[in-house]
Amino acid sequence: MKIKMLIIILISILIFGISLVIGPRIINPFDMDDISREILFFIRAPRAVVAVLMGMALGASGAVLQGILRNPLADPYILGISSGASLSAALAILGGLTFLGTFTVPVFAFTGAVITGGIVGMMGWKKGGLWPERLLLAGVGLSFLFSGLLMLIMSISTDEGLRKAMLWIFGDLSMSEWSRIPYGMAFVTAGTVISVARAKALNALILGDEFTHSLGFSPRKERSVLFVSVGLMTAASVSLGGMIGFIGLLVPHIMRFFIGSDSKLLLPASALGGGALLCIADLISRSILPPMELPAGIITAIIGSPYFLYLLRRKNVLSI
Amino acid sequence: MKIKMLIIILISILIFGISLVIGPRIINPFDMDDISREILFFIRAPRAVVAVLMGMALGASGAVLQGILRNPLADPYILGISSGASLSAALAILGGLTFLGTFTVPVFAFTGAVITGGIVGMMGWKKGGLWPERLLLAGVGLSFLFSGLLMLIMSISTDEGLRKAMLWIFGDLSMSEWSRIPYGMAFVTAGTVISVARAKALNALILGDEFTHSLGFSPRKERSVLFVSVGLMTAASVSLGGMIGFIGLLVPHIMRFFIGSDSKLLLPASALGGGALLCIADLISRSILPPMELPAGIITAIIGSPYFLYLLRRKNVLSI
Amino acid sequence: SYAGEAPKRIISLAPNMTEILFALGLDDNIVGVTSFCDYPEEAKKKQKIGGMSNPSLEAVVSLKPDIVVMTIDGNPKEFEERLRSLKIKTYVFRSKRISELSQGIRDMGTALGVKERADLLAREIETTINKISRGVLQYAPASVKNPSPFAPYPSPEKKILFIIWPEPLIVAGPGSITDDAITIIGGRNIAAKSKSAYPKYSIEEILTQAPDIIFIGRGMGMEKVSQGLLKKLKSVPAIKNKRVFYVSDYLYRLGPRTVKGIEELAGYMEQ
Amino acid sequence: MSSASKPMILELNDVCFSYSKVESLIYNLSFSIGEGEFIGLLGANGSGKSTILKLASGILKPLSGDLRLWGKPLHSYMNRDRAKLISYLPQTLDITVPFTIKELVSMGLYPYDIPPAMSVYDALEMVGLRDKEGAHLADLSGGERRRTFIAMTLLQGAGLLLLDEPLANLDLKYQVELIRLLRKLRKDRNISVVMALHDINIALQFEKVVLIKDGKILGIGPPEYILSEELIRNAFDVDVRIIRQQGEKAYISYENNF
Amino acid sequence: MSSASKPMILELNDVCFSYSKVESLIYNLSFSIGEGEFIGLLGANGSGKSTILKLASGILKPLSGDLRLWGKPLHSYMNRDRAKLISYLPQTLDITVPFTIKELVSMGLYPYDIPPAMSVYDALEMVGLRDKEGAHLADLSGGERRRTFIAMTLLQGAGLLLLDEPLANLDLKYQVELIRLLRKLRKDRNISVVMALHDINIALQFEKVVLIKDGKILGIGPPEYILSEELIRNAFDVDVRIIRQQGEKAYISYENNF
Ligand SMILES: Nc1ncnc2c1ncn2[C@@H]1O[C@H](COP(=O)(O)OP(=O)(O)OP(=O)(O)O)[C@@H](O)[C@H]1O
Ligand SMILES: Nc1ncnc2c1ncn2[C@@H]1O[C@H](COP(=O)(O)OP(=O)(O)OP(=O)(O)O)[C@@H](O)[C@H]1O
Ligand SMILES: [Mg+2]
Ligand SMILES: [Mg+2]
Repeated sequence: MKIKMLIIILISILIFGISLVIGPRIINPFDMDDISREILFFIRAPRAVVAVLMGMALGASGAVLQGILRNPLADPYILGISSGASLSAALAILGGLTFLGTFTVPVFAFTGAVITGGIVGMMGWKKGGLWPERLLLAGVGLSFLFSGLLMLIMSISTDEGLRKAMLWIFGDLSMSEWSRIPYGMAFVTAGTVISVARAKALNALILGDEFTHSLGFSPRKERSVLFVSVGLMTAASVSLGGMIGFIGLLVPHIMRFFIGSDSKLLLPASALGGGALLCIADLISRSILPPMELPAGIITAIIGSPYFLYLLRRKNVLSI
Repeated sequence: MKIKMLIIILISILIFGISLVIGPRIINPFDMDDISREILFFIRAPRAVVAVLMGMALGASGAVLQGILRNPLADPYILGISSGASLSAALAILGGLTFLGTFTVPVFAFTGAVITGGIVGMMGWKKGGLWPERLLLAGVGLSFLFSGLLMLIMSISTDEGLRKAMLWIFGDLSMSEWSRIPYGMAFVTAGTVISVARAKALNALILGDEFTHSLGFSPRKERSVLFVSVGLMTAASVSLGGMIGFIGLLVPHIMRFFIGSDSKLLLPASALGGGALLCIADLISRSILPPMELPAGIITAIIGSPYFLYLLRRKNVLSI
Repeated sequence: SYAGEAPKRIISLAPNMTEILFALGLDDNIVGVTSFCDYPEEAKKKQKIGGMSNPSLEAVVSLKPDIVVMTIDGNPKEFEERLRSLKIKTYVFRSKRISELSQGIRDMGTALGVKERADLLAREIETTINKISRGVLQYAPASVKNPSPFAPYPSPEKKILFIIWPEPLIVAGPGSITDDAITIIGGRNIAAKSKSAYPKYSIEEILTQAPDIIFIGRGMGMEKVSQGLLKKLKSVPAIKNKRVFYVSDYLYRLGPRTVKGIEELAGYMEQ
Repeated sequence: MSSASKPMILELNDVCFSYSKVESLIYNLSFSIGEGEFIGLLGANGSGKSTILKLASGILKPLSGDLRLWGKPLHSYMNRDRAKLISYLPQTLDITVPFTIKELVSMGLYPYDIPPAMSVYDALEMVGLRDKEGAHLADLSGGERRRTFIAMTLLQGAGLLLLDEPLANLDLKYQVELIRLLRKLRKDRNISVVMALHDINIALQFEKVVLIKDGKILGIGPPEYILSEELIRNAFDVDVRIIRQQGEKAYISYENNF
Repeated sequence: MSSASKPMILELNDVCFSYSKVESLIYNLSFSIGEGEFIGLLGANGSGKSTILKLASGILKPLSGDLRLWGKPLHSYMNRDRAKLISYLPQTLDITVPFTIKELVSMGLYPYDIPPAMSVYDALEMVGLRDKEGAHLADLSGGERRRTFIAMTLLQGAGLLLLDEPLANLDLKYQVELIRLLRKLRKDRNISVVMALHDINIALQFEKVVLIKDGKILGIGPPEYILSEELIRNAFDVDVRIIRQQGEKAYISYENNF
């Protein structure tokens, strides 16, 4: 297990390194002209960092949510957080709001995400605790509501606006810049650290509330802490680069095939795996059809799914 | 229970009737001019019928799938059937194929759906039976793959194609015409009838394979029969009018709040509820902002979700 | 068809169709337009029949049109089939490029019985475009004189990028009206090698290709929204030399006003 | 009572089974269940009792060997017909199902178009759950949960009941009542029962006991012979003392073991 | 042995509880658990045994009344500190969890930063599951599943064990071994145990028995007094015969009831 984790860490670092030098033009880091330097430091580096952060946030959140909701189909977007973020971001775009400059859309997305997370939490709350099944259904319900409203707004606004808002939702890493990274990094790191630190509690929650209590955790408190940390991570990730599918749902399953279901290993592995996958997907999406860029989420799904299906065919399924 | 079912049936019929007379112009069925007659018989009637058929297919399929996959998040689209249908339809649209006239897109969609269902079935098959968890993950994996490919094609094709394909995916009932209805009706009716006829087996499957066997059903056979009938229903519904969210996932939950989880009641209720909801959503979508037509899926989500969330707040959650 | 006499009741299913119909003087014959038809001013007063991609069949039928005019670029094909199955006449405008615009207008004029006015309008468009491209040719090396106004200019000097939307970066690629316009004004669209008409474009590539002029579509607070992108591109000549221009949206519709859009771009070229 | 005189309902001949490819679990197992016979299935944890019941009910298919229900191969029966002849109660119950107690119990009628004599209410009454019929499994006590499924199995009305530790979680009264009820059903309808259990004192009430060790039969016959101090030590690896009271039935004491 | 002489670990005073708003289930329940005390909790199905254990472990909060652990209110303890003092084994186990047996058992160490003396392997050894450590719960037999969770609970190393029917599904050997093990732990570490159970013959091995009926205490004290024919009839609504052997321990026969 230790060795498997080490391999995952090494591969992740390698991918990060490669993603800096490869692209529409290959950069030799030891012999750079001005443009190469600019591309490396101001375009690729922040982009790779954002990819890693988003991937980590999604992978870890997915693993946490599948555990606390006890559902293999749970992913960070199931809680409606992303629909809330998209709706709020789309409102900002369509309303032409720009009072925070380039931060406007991310800030709106983040706020929308946090508010949605709060509402889902409130709806999932009953008798002093969060109930997995309620959270799940509340998230799905709100998700439908918000994406319905988003689509409504888009379909009664001009066609041009529709396309723009849609593209934002598809996920875009190309606008990554250093200035947004500190905030994103703060939330994602905090979320990942909290989740990994609560991995034992998550394991216990998977066993059920009675065992959780007996093993020295408060099921309600742990579930709330994990929910909030997942909410903030997801919100940060959505505001960094929109919605990227696949990672939150399937990276935890892929990791489960390799290192099992113990959250102590699964959470860091899912974070690393998510980061590495999104980093490599972004690398491909910007290098394969230059000068065009493909949305990273598309490549993530296209390279991730066949591999997942291959594993599914070969290995036994572990639940959750 | 009997009375609740009766009420649901009456409401459904009422909604169907209303949806014929109300619209951008209100038609008095006892005093129609030529245009009214044309609108009633050739525009509204086929449209209402398609809405009812699609809603039935989705509601019943959702209830069946949540049962056989034992997952409250399962819906007809989770099996990737709709992504397959969309991909195939988009290919037909983008490739400009028209050799079957107005039937081209629906036929492609149906074929794509059936093929995808077949692949999911094959991937979910191990040791002579379909495994819920495998089906679920295979469906999700394929779903990502196909929608990734679809988006890839859309992003490297011309804008016009993008928009058309997108709209098709959003679900559109406005093009409904009588000629397509017989085929759709055949599949949806057959699927609904088979599902309702196998409701007892579905109940048993929810209890687990051992009880299923002991109660006189073959778990493998029943699961396969239900899977195929759901697949055909979903394929027919997608080819009738694209993807409509909400119904397959949340109508069964809404019905569970009312009449409980016994599939013998839940399946017909979900079918009726789905049909009625889509019918009324379509009615609203074409009447609320005349002459603008909103995609029916949007209205379904916007009227359905708040009601669902209200019920969720008020009632106790029943699992699956 | 309507040789000689225009149909009394026309419905337009696209904003550019509406513009052309008005330009052809069919103002009073138009009985229905889409909710997006906002030009000319009178178009807004016409009865609405819904969106461009999702017009209301009921609304169209209720207006008892003699003909429904639609475009291949934006109206669903099934809608046309559906109209025909309800015995309603349709006319489909098939032009997608600037080079096809004048012929498209002539064909439409013929079909709607306003041949003369269509000819006039088409010729006007051709003349303006010719003038612009010839004006451009004046600045070109003497060795090349291309006789056709629409053929790509063989040795363009200015590298141009037309940004549709900055975040994510969408630019005008090959096959778009904007791309045609850039060619006409004698520029070279640096996005011409992309695979689609409105590709998502690589910022790295812009840095490498170093465009001389950047056009950005105006509207929706674009000046502010684009600041982040322009900051990233600060080393390219266009920005160093302050040759970034926010232009109006004429080039998003293929119609009578398209030429205005070309003129606008050409104006910046000559500065 | 010897079972030789009665007609055989279910026969297992040389049945082999294994969950994994490497080691076999059930090896050449043969025994048969006569009409009206009550068989106690005893053995250590993991010895294969549940597996044997799953094989006997047809849930698991043997790797080799042959199972006959009323003389015909078990797997040649239609599922539904078989369900009228055999019903099986699993050991582990899933309590997350969404059904009410009444809905659950009434599933016992699924094999029938025309419901047999007993009604859902009779079945609920039998296990003392009439007042819980609208509740969900998750809101019942452990014993009440077990009784729910016992009621379902009884309602199914098969002639052969394969019950996997039905007494677990039952209180004294319902342990006694269940056995009493089964005896009454034998008198009325001549049912046969195979029951996995761990309580040797209750096993002593059966006419026939099958003692399993490592997937093989260690002993088969009347409990007086099979449940000897020696065989029990062999099967369970534990020392017990058999106490005979009033010459009739034996009681087992493990007092000195604690 | 009277418990009065020993210090009290856990005291329940006038505890009331109810799942629904209309009827109360546990009413003014008071009893206390002394150090090194082994208490058998007996009562009919649905009488409230599991509920009492959940109240005692702090999982359920009483509507009124008060619980004290080592003299301080139970709910004033930090969760983690309490987990080092009390461990609780639920009656119903969920077998769908994705963990391996070893992962499950090692969760017993979660309350500790520095693991106590016993290792995961010791705990697995104790319940005879060393060779199944990599398996998943779904692939074990019923008794093996129960033993997995027993191992986890023992590894937790608390001084007070609240065990809800831990003997259900265990074979003879492990029933005996568990009780033996608990006695050894009492000798070594002076642990106390409250165990819900249904087997009256095993309850006779405890020093103290609490007989519950309808959420109230029907009797409390040494089994020789509490498990009388009369009280049993009252609690379980069933007739039994108490047989005394060699003057020492009593055995209960329900032979004539079947
Ligand atoms: N699905 C399975 N996959 C792999 N091994 C299994 C499976 N089910 C049971 N086993 C193993 O087969 C053996 C026999 O199991 P079985 O359930 O038949 O035992 P049992 O006699 O019923 O035990 P218990 O008294 O504990 O219920 C056990 O060692 C168990 O671990
Ligand atoms: N979550 C719940 N909601 C509502 N009622 C409950 C719930 N849990 C238990 N009950 C009811 O409370 C009563 C006591 O249940 P409890 O589980 O404490 O009984 P028990 O003594 O442990 O019985 P058993 O011997 O069957 O395990 C039962 O009648 C049961 O139906
Ligand atoms: Mg067993
Ligand atoms: Mg209990």
